[in-house]
Formats: sequence, C-alpha cells, structure tokens
Amino acid sequence: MAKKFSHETIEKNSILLLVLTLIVVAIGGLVEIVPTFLIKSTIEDVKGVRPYSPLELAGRNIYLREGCYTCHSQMIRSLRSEVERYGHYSLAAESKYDHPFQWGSKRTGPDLARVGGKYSDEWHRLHMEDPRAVVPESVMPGYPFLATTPLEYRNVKKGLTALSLAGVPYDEDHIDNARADLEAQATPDADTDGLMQRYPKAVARDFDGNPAMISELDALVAYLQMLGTLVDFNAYENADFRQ
Amino acid sequence: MSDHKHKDEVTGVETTGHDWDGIRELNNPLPKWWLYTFYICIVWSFAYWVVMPAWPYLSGGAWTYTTGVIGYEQRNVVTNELAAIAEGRSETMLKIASMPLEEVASDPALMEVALGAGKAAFGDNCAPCHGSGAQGGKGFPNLNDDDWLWGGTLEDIRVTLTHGIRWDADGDTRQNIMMAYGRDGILTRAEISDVVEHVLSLSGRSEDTDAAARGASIFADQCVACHGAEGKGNRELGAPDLSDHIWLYGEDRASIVQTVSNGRSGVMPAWGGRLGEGTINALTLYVHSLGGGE
Amino acid sequence: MTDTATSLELLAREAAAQAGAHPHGDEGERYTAVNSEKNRPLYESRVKVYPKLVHGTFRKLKWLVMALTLTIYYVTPWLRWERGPDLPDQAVLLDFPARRFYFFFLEIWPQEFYYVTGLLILAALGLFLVTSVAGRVWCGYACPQTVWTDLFIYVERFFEGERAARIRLDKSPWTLAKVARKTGKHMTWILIALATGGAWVFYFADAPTLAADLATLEAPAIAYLFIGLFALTTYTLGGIAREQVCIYMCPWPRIQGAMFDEESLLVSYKDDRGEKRGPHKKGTSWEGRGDCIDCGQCVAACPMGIDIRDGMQLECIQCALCIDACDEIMDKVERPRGLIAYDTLRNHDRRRAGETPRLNIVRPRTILYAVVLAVVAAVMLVALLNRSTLELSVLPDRNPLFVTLSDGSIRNGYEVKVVNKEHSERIFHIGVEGIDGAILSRPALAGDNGATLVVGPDKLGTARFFVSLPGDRAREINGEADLKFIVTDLEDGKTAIKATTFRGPAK
Amino acid sequence: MAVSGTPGVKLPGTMTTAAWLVALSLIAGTFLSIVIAAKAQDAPMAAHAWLFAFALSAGAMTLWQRHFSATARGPVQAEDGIGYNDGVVKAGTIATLFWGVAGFLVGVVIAFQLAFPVLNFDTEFLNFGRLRPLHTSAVIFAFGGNALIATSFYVVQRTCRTRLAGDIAPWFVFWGYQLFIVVAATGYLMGVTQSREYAEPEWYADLWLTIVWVVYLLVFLATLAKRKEPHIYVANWFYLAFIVTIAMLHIGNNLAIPESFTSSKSYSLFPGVQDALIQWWYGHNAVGFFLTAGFLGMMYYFVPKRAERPVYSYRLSIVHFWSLIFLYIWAGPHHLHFTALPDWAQTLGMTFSIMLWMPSWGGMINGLMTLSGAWDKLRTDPVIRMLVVSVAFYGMSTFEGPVMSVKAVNSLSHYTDWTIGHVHSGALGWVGFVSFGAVYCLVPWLWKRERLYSMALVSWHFWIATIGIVLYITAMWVSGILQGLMWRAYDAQGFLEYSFAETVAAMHPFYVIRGLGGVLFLLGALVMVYNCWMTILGRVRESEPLPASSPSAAPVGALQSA
Repeated sequence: MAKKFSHETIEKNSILLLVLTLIVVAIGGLVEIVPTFLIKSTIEDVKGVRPYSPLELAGRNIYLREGCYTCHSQMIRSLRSEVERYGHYSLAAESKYDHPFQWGSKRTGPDLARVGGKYSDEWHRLHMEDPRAVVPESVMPGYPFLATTPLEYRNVKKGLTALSLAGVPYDEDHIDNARADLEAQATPDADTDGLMQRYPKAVARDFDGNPAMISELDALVAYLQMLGTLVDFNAYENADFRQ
Repeated sequence: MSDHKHKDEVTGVETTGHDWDGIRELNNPLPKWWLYTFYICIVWSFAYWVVMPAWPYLSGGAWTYTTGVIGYEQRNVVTNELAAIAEGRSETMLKIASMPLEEVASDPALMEVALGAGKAAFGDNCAPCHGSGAQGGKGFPNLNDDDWLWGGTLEDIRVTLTHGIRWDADGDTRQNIMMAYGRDGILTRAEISDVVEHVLSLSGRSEDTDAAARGASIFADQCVACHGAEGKGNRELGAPDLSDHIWLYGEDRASIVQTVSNGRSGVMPAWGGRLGEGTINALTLYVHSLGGGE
Repeated sequence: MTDTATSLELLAREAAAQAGAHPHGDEGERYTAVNSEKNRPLYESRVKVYPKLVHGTFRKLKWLVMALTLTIYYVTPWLRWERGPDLPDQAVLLDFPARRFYFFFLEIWPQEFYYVTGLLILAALGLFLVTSVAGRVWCGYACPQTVWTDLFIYVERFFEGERAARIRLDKSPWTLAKVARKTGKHMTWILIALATGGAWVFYFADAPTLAADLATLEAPAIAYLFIGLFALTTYTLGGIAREQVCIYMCPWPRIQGAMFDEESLLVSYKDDRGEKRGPHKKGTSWEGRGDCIDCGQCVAACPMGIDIRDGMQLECIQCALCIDACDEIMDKVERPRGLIAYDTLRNHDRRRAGETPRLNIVRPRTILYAVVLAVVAAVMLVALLNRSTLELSVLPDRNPLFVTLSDGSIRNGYEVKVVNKEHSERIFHIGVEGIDGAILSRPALAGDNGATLVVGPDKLGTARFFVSLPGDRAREINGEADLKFIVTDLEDGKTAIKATTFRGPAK
Repeated sequence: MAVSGTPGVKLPGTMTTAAWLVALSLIAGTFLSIVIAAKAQDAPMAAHAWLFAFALSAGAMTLWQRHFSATARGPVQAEDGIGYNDGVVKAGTIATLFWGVAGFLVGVVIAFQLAFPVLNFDTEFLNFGRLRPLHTSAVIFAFGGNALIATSFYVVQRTCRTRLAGDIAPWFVFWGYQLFIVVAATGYLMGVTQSREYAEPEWYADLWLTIVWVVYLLVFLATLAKRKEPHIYVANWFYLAFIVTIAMLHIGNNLAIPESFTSSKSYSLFPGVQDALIQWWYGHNAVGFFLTAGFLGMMYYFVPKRAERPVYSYRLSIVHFWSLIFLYIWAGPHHLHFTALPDWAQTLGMTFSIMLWMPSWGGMINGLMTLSGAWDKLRTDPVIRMLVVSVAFYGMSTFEGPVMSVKAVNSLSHYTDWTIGHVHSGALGWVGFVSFGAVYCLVPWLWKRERLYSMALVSWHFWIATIGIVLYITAMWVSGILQGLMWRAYDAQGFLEYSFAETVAAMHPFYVIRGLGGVLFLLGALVMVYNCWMTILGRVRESEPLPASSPSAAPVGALQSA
C-alpha cells in the first residue's frame, strides 16, 4: 500500500478505487455481524419470552412514535450499580422478538427494561398526563393527548404478519385473532382465555382508567407494564446465561 | 501541467508533481511518533485479543469465539461482585430480616444499615408514586404525616408493604371498597350534596346547617359502617378519618362530591414477592422514621 | 579570520563553533533551525533541539513561574486544613469514594459540581482573554508541558553541559563518561517523573497516609498504576517528545493561534529594524543596515527549534527566551534592546507608516471577554455566597419542605449534626428558639432520650428532629420564619447556635 | 431535438433520450404516488404520498418547461473553458445555510426543553421525542449532507478539470435529496419513525434516498471517470468512500418489512441483539463516513486551497485513508459495551476504536501541517481560523472517542451527557466549522464576488460560535461525568446514594448553560447567513479594508521570504 507505484494504479482508476474501497469497508461489518447470527449462545436459552400481544405491540409502536428511545434505554448493563438500581441485567433473549430493538443510547430518564409492574396504572396515567405532578424533578414532556386519542388498530393484523415475515413466531391463530385479542386485553371482564393461551403472562385490564374507549394510553401502559416481566430469573443461575 | 515536478517555494522542497486546481502535494515522511503510536495501538490490541474474548471462528461445524486466556465474562464479574456484597452484608441484613423490628430500631448500627437500605429501595421503588421525599400527591398518601389509612405502627406498615392495597395478585392484600354512590345510583345528586355538607361539617367547614343535618342521616345509613359515627375512620377497614385536615383526594367540596359519587380505590403493589424480607423490613423502618410512625 | 578580529567577530565565531556548523563562518546557515520551514522535511525522524541557556528578564520570570507552579503542584497535597473529626484535614483533596472535593474552606458536593463547569468556563474565557492580549502566555510560561520540559532541559544541562557540549556529547562515541552523564540525566528524569506521578495521587487520598502506604508497599494497586502511568507520561512528554507535543499533538496551539489578532502582543522580530541583517564589525557605521547581526543566538535559545525571524509560526510557544538572547547581544553591540520583543502586528504596520507604536489592549474583543468573564465570575461568586448555610450543622428536609399533620399543624424535619471536638463523650441538649409555639420532637423510634443527643469523642453526632407549629400559628408566618437551633452542653453549658428556617404554606 | 453550441459544452434546454426517460419515470412516479395516497392506511402516508406526487410532477414539469424554453437560454457560460456546473453547487450552498439554521434552531429548542420541560407544551407534534430526531437529522443530513453534496460537486469538478457528469442527474440528486429531507422531517413531526437513531425515516423515504444516493454515486463516479487529471485527488478518495460506504450502511441498516405498501409503518428485518449491532454498525459509521470521511474530503480541498499551500504529505494521506476506512467499520460495538451483546464483539469494538486513533489523527496532521507555511493567515483571515479550529476540534474528538470506547471509561460515560458533549465537540467544532469555512470560501467564488461582504462578520461568527461551543462542551462534559458518578454513587452502607430523580434535578444548571451555548452557536450561524446573503447580493462592506490582501497587513514572514 505504501509502495508508491501500486497506489498510483489505484488513484488513476476510479473503478478500482471504488471496488477496493467497498471491499475494505465491507470486511469489518461482515466479521462482526454475521457470527452473531451463527453463534448459538448469543441468544440465551430461557423460557417465558413470547412475542408481544397485539395491544402491547400497539403500545410499543406508540413508544417508538413518540421517540421515547431518545431518553429511555431498555438495557440493564451488567454492572453492579445498574443491577442494583433496575434489576437483573438484560438478556439478549429478552429482546429476541424486538423489531426494532429498543436498547437506547441515552438515559435522560431511567432505564425501562424492567419497569413492568413496578408502578400502578394510575401512576402511569398521571405521569403521562403531567410527569411533574408525580415526579417534581422530571423533565419529561407531558403526553395528555394519549388518553384522549382512540387507538387506531385497523392494521394490527398486518403488523403481526409483517413481523412473522421477519421471523417472529406469530402463526395464523395469532394473526386471525389479533383484533379480538387486542380488544379483549383492554376491556375489563372480557373473555381472555384465548389471549392468555396465545400470550402467557399477558395482563388484561382497563389500563387507562377509562373503560369507555381503547385509547393510545391503554396500549402504551399495557406495553410498559409487561416490560421485563416475562423471564422468571429465580429459575436460572448466572451460568445459564453464558453467551 | 501535472507531471512536471514543482518546487514548493516556501519549503524549497519538490512536490509530487501533481496539481489539482492549484493544489499541490508535498510528500513528507510520516511523523515517526505517529507511526510508532499506531504500531503500539495495534500491538496492544493483539495482546488484548489474547487475554479477552475476541474473535469468532468456525470450529467443527459450529461457530464459536476465542474466549481469551483469563476466562473473562462480564456477567460473571458482576454476579460475583454482587454476591460478595450480599455476603458482606448478609449478617446485617439477615438480622434486619429476622429480628423483631423494634429490636432492630433500638440498635443504632443495624438501624443505620436499615435506613440506608430503606432509603435506596424507596428511591427506586416507592418514590415514583409517593414522591422522592415520600411527600405523596393526589391519590398517593404522604408518608411523612401522622394520618394512616391502614395503620402506622411498624407491623401495620410492614403488612401494607408486603401485600399491597387492592393488589389482586396477592391473596392477602388489603381490600375495601368505597362505593360509587352516584355512578351506581345509590344516592341522588341532592343526597350526595347533603352528605358532603355533613362531611364538611365534621371538620367544621359546613356553611349550610340544614343540608348538613339532612346529610347526617344519610351518613348514618351509608357511611358510618366504615367511617364511624363521627367520621373518625377505621384503620381495620382502611377507612380514612373524615374529620381531620388530611385529604388524599382533595379537601374542596367538588373533590369530595366526586369521591362520593365515583368512589375511590387507590392501588399499591404488593412488594412481598418482589423485594426480599430484609429490604421490606428496611423499608418499613425507613417509612416509619419519616415522621408518621407510631 | 585575522588577528584584528573585533570582539563581535569573535562572538560570531564562538557562536558558530557552538553550533558545530560552518566553523569558517561563511554567511548565514551557522545555526540550523531544525523546525524552521526551510528544514522541516528533514524530521523524518526528529532532529533534536539543543536550547542554549540565556539570561535575562524573561528567563528569570520563567524560573520564577517554574518554581511557583512546581511548588504549588508538589506542596499542595501536604497542606492541612482543619475540618473536624470524620472529615479529612487535607486542604485540597478530591475524595472520589466519598464524592467530595475539598478546597481549603470550600467543600464541593456532587450536586454542586456545576462550580466545576463554571471554573472550566472561566479557565477557557481567561485563556481567550490572555491570548488575545498577549498570545500564548499559557503555552510559554504555565503549561505543564513547558514547565516540565524546561525542568528536564535544566537537568540535561546539568549533566551534559551547555548547548555546544551537548551537541558534542551526542556526536561523540560511547565512552564511560558519556554513559555516566546520560545515565545520570535519565535517572534524574525518571526520579522527577516518579515524583510527578507520586504527587498526583496525593491529591486523591490523605497524603501522609498514602505516602507511608506507598513506602511500605501497602498502597492500593491503582495508586502504583497511576504513578507509573504519570511517570511514564512525564518522562516521555517532558524528556523525549518535548516540542513535538506542542507541534503535533496538542489542540490548544491551533485554537490559541486562532485567538490572536492584529493588536495581540506577540513575541516577534522587528524586521523593519533588524533588516538588512548581517555581521557587524565594531566601530563601523550602523547606517544603511539593520540591527540584526545575524549571530543566531535567538535560534540557539529556542526550545522549539525555530527561527523567530521567519515570522509568526505555528511552532512558536512564545516563551520569550529569544528576547533575552537577543537583548544580551544588543547590549554587547550597544544598540537598544527590543529587536525581538513583544509587539503587535498593527504596531509593525504603524512603524512602517511612520506612526507611533502604541498598545491597544482595551478593544471590543478584550472588553467582551472581560465582561463575560466578570459576569461568569460574579454568577459563581453569588452562587458561592448563597450556598446553603445549613449544611454545617442543621439540614432542613428539602423534600417535602413541610408536612401537614392531621390536626392541621405544620411540621418541618431537620437533620441536626453536632460535632464533638473534645476527646470525651458529651451530652447535648437541643432546643429551638425564634418562633412562639414551636414544638420540638423526635421520630417515634428515636428512644426516650427526648431532646438530648449523646456524641462520642471526636465524633459527629447526627439526629433527626421535628419542629411543629399549630395550624393557626403556621398560617400567621405565611411561608417561612426564622428559627434557631441551640445546642447546649449539659455539663459545661457551652452553646452553639445555628440559624435556619421554618417553612409552611404561603397564604 | 436540436443540439447546438460549442463542442464539449452541453446545452441545457435540450431533451436527450435520458431526459425523456427521467421525465416519464417522474410521471409514472406521480401516478403511483397518487394511487398510494388514495389507498393510504394512515394519515402520514397519505400526506407523504401527496407530497411525492406534487414533487415528482413538479420535476416532470420542470423538465418539460426546460425543453420548451430552450431558446430562452444561451449556451453555458464557459469562460473557464470547461463549463463547470456551478448552479447545483450554488443551490446546495444555499440549502446548507437554510438547513443549518433550521437544525441549530431545533437544537436550541430541545436543549431548552430539557432545562424547562414546560416548553414541550404537552403537544403531540413538538415534544422532545419527536423534535430530537428532527434536530439530529436536520444537522447531520440536511445541513451536513447538503454541505457535502455541494462541496463534493464543486471539488470533483475542479480537481478533475471537467464538468459534472450528467445534465439532469446532479439536479435530480439535489432536489431528490431535499425531498427526502422534507419527507423525513415532516414524518418525525407526525410520529413516523423507525426509531433507529440517525436512520429514523421510514421505508419509503429510505427507498427514495437509495435511488437518489445511487444517482449521486453515479454522477460522482462518472465525473471522476471523465477527469482531465491523471490522478484522482485525495479529497475525492474521501468523498467516494463516503458516498459508497453510506450507500452500503443505509441499505444494510434499513432492511425492513412494511406493514403494507400503503402504510407508513415498517418493522426491522433483524431482531434484538443483531438489530442493535447492525444499528450501531450503521450509527457509528454514519459518524465515520458521513461526518468524518466526507468532511475530510472537504478539508483536503478547502484547507490547501484557502491557505495556498501544498498538502503536507501524500504518503500520510494514503496510509491514513486506507487505515481509517478499514478500521472505522469495526468500531460500532463500542456503543454496546456491557449490554447483551456478547463480550467478544465488545472487545473487537473497543480494540479497533483504539487502533483508529492514529489514522484519525493522520487527517488532523495533514490538515494542520498543510497550514504550517501559512500560519500568519490565521491572524488576517478568519476563514482560515475557522478551518484550523475545526481541525483542532477534529483532533480533540478523535482522541476523546477512543478514550470513551475503553470499557472502563464507557461504563461511566455511556448513557450520560458526556456522550452528547463528545458528539457536539465533533459536530459543532469539526463538522460545523469546516462547513462554515467551506461556505465562506464558496460563496464569493461561486457568485463571482471580489470577496465576502464582511470579514469582520466572519470574525464575529467565529468568536460567538467558539464561546457557544465552550459553554456547550464544558457543561455537557461535567454534567455527564457527574451523572455517571451519581448513578454509581454508594453511601457508607454500600447502598445507591441517589435516586434517579435526584440525578435529573442535578442536571438542571448544566442544561441551562448548554442551551445558552446553543443560542450563541445559532446566533453565529445567523450572522453567517446575513453575510452570505449580502455577498450574494453583491454588496461589500465599505468601511472594511481587505484584510487578506491588504499589503500593510502582510505577515512578517511573508515579507521576509519575499
């Protein structure tokens, strides 16, 4: 490379320069990315992780839409202070059905990987309406419109179908019942047997305190309340999570 | 133009002979320190790869990676670190978990750890509802004051913490119902207005004695079972004292009307399964120490 | 050269001999400025610079600054400052485990860390101001790189002699004497480097304790690691890399270079006075020529290896040593000093235009910097003066500020810290004053010792107290009222009073 | 179609076969857009489809009009004998100024939103979560991207001594890119996002950008191919590497499955850990190739050109070019230290980041040493000042980067404002200043003005922006470290000392200082816009001497060597 003559060849031939550049920049990505698909231990073998229920998925889409990832991570790093503050370090398996991932890159607000079940629905409702009403120090924007906006879920089936194409194990049963499952999960006293069978550990209730309408807040709170609740860590040793 | 060598007039050195839009190039050697630092970084990386998990490779048909000579795994590092801390604290926390709370409270050394642990646990588990200073908010009790729905002794607090309030997942959770007298059609609007007037009179704030008197009889029918004849409440049932200055859902007339009409049923999670016994006890002592403890 | 050579010619000859170049004294090229633009392509591997020792105002100033900065650096961790028991008595301490920064009377808590931002901004603005007034003063005098390099060169000179001797030594074959000189130099450098790294770690722990631990090999491994790291860095940067750090690695020269303007005082060669340069025979006329006798002393003195006469250069750290070197010569040839001096570009133009040179330090830019600097400093000062006065002994609860009790009374919580500086256990009575009807109480589990607090010898006693005020009284104070905590030693009756505030709802 | 004019100089106003094909494609695209708009599943998709329909039809009409107004135009002005296509460069320069101010403004808004959350106004469209991608995309892709397109088109023509390849294609690249920006930006406000940082636009915007980018690559490559210089100049290596690598990254990171072709929503093809790795493979190299390689290309032209000095070392440029582009790609995993990404990948990310240090600094050395013979110009030419300081900031951030990639440091710095400060020392200091410098060069050159309207205003811009950067970086650096320390602070009993809310409260003063820094940076940019606007209008501020060419201000050294 440092040999002058050979480099003159490259810099006199635009196509050669292009091709060599492309080869040089392709190597790093290939060597790093491809093996993560091939090395089995990359995704830990744990029970409990399931695809999102339709309501949770709708909530997740709202989470993405509002750019929550710009301030909240969903990744508890394997460091003492994080495990003590937020709970067990996150596993790769816990986000194996996440398209896209939501690990985040900045914590203006706290990590949310295990926020599920930590606070009441009522708290979430107040917090979304006016964060400073419950956390005076908070700098989070208020999202009062979520509670008043009906959830748009005409396309929920298409969402599940698209995800199944990307490899999430939604089968016909899931897809056909998507709308019904979504409604059942947000409605008090609905028949949730099918939902529970398809989405174990799903919690069905009126999340936003307004049973008259399935709002965006219903979906978002349903999503937040399930985060990090699927794996029973008491059933595993650290050695089980060897990557 | 571009192939004859050109001498740079400032340095007096020949350029490479190229010329692009008046830009020429010198061909100074690489600074030695630069090159050597580059080499050092590369050598260091090679050494690091030997020591740490680094390179993926195909072995016997399955993909794996070099694990490094010291067997480093970050997940083991943090697990061991946490185990060591738990070990170092285990005796103290075990005492806090197993000793009667009053005894813990009378031992300054234990109490220090308990309050420290309690404060940390409170900040991350309780503060989101009760506030970072436990000051509470509308619908979330202030834990600093001396008014307790379910009792303010150490044992009362511990039970509430462990089983929560209206937390259906816990069979022993604290349960009661404040009925929605308006929504469920038990009382008419006028009756509610009267009963609220009576409630206001309990704390000396009634302005319409006639209405209050009418409300008194409704109160006697509908409310005394839980709140008592004088509205002093009942901690066994989690019924608040209506004669004092502390109003969880607002002390103004409209708020009270809303409370009577729609009922109230605040929820607190059961922390029993989520936090360890020691932490629960530490939290109990911490909450008790805030000022309302009895 | 003839016997009738003037003293000046002798001087020139001596200078040439020192440079080891062109002993026969042909015109120019007697000294080589290795990093001058002319010679730059040579430093494929760097050509060593052998700065000559000069004497004069700036050299003295630099010795002074060096002595001062090094003293501050090495001595500061050993200064003591009495803060009472349980608190470190080191005047300047960065206590990372406890997350406290101590600086004499100041104690910075993590929440007050924004002072550090303020300091950084002040430092940056200060640097901007100084640089726009007088160029790279920081680089030339106070930068650790400059100070330590200067110190290392001093050591080098001590072992290997003056410039000419050092050049000779490096060219000479390896003899025992050379090995001894070189070993002496490097050993001293290493010792200085170790002391530098050593002093650094003392800022982070109690210096006497750590020193003892270091000596007995009982200090934490991290301390040795940092000493090693800093020693290595000091040795490499100060001894080996020297001017290359300023030329290549440090971004400050670029930014500072951009801070100059036409009115900035910069070390510069007055070419209008110096040119046309050339050797000068004593007694001959100075008519029709410049004052520069081309003796090369300015080049020999330069630690950066440049020729100041080439004009403004990236490499110049403005250490002013060439000024001293030139002034010495000007004295000898009986011309006025200041051929190389702090000068502005505008003055250069003014002289050319026949105008009187003058300084223009007060100009929009410097005013702007000074104003911003003053504003930031004032903001910091106000913040500093308004720091909570309660942290020393009485800390009122911040959150919540007050609590409404069921009977309508208002209660405040306070953390009371009592420092017992005597070496015996004492019993204190705590009381409050200043608000009628205020009632002092303690948390239910605090035991039945009421308003007394027992504090062990040389210890800090902490207790939580509540002060409550009946509702109607609380409404009267409307927001807040002054309250005093009074601590009385039950034995000898000594008291301490701390003023604080009682807060309640505003009307 | 009649073709006339001097040989070698193409006439606009004539429609070649290619132009007909483009026009037909635009018309077909318009119809497709209208169909999608009619069947759209959601409001944003409908809005965007109409936007596409409008833009594509406008493009078709422009081509049409260009054909029939051919007689109204004279032959291309070819006073330089080559007939450089500078129209598109002019447009790109104006777009750079426009989007720069827009991006900085949004940055200031969101900075203050963090200091004073009431500024979110609790609305759907203007909350931090939606504005933050708007800010990052506006500054990186709209401001930076236009600066890169404009300068690359300028530089490649000059250094190849040939007119830009294609007649419609460069304009297609320019307008196509603006359309992408508008679609992306309006999408964010409507909540259309993939939630992939710096790759937020949804699938249809990504597809459109792919088309635009491929045309960009072809234009650039074709111009290189028909160059009149035997050698390809180093700036063009960097520009080419930037274009081709961004194409690779963009396609790789945006592989997604849309809900349907009439829905604005898509799902990433990759799950969890692989998705994270691919995203940061992209994210880090958006920095590496968009914000570094591309702008190094800019530096390699404008620094030697403005300083009128030869590039310092050809050899260094070869070594650092190839090592930089090879090593950069590997550094992505350092964004995922201590996460669920396997340890081995983290190791690679960290070690390659360290090895990247010197190759990055190679660019700094070449830039600064190129200036070493023209150091005196720093005092007289504020544009040079800007370029020099930008390179200094480049050096600082490319040192800070490897430091932050070390796992021990990263455990503290990650997720904190330190990262934000680091990014901005690169973005405001390096990318911002080198672009400002290039714009200040380009505006008088392109509009054939004697000089800028006012050099004093350039100085003002420089000083204001520099103080802004100082405020910004110091605030974020300290707040980041403080945040990291508070998160891992333990009390005497070994329990976490601070709740998260307390750490948020501690950030407030820093957020205010940062916001003020942003205001200063924005003010500086407004001064620049005014200055450039007056220059374009042909005004010259009369009270000022011509600093750079004033003989009285000529440097001592220059006099000496003259």
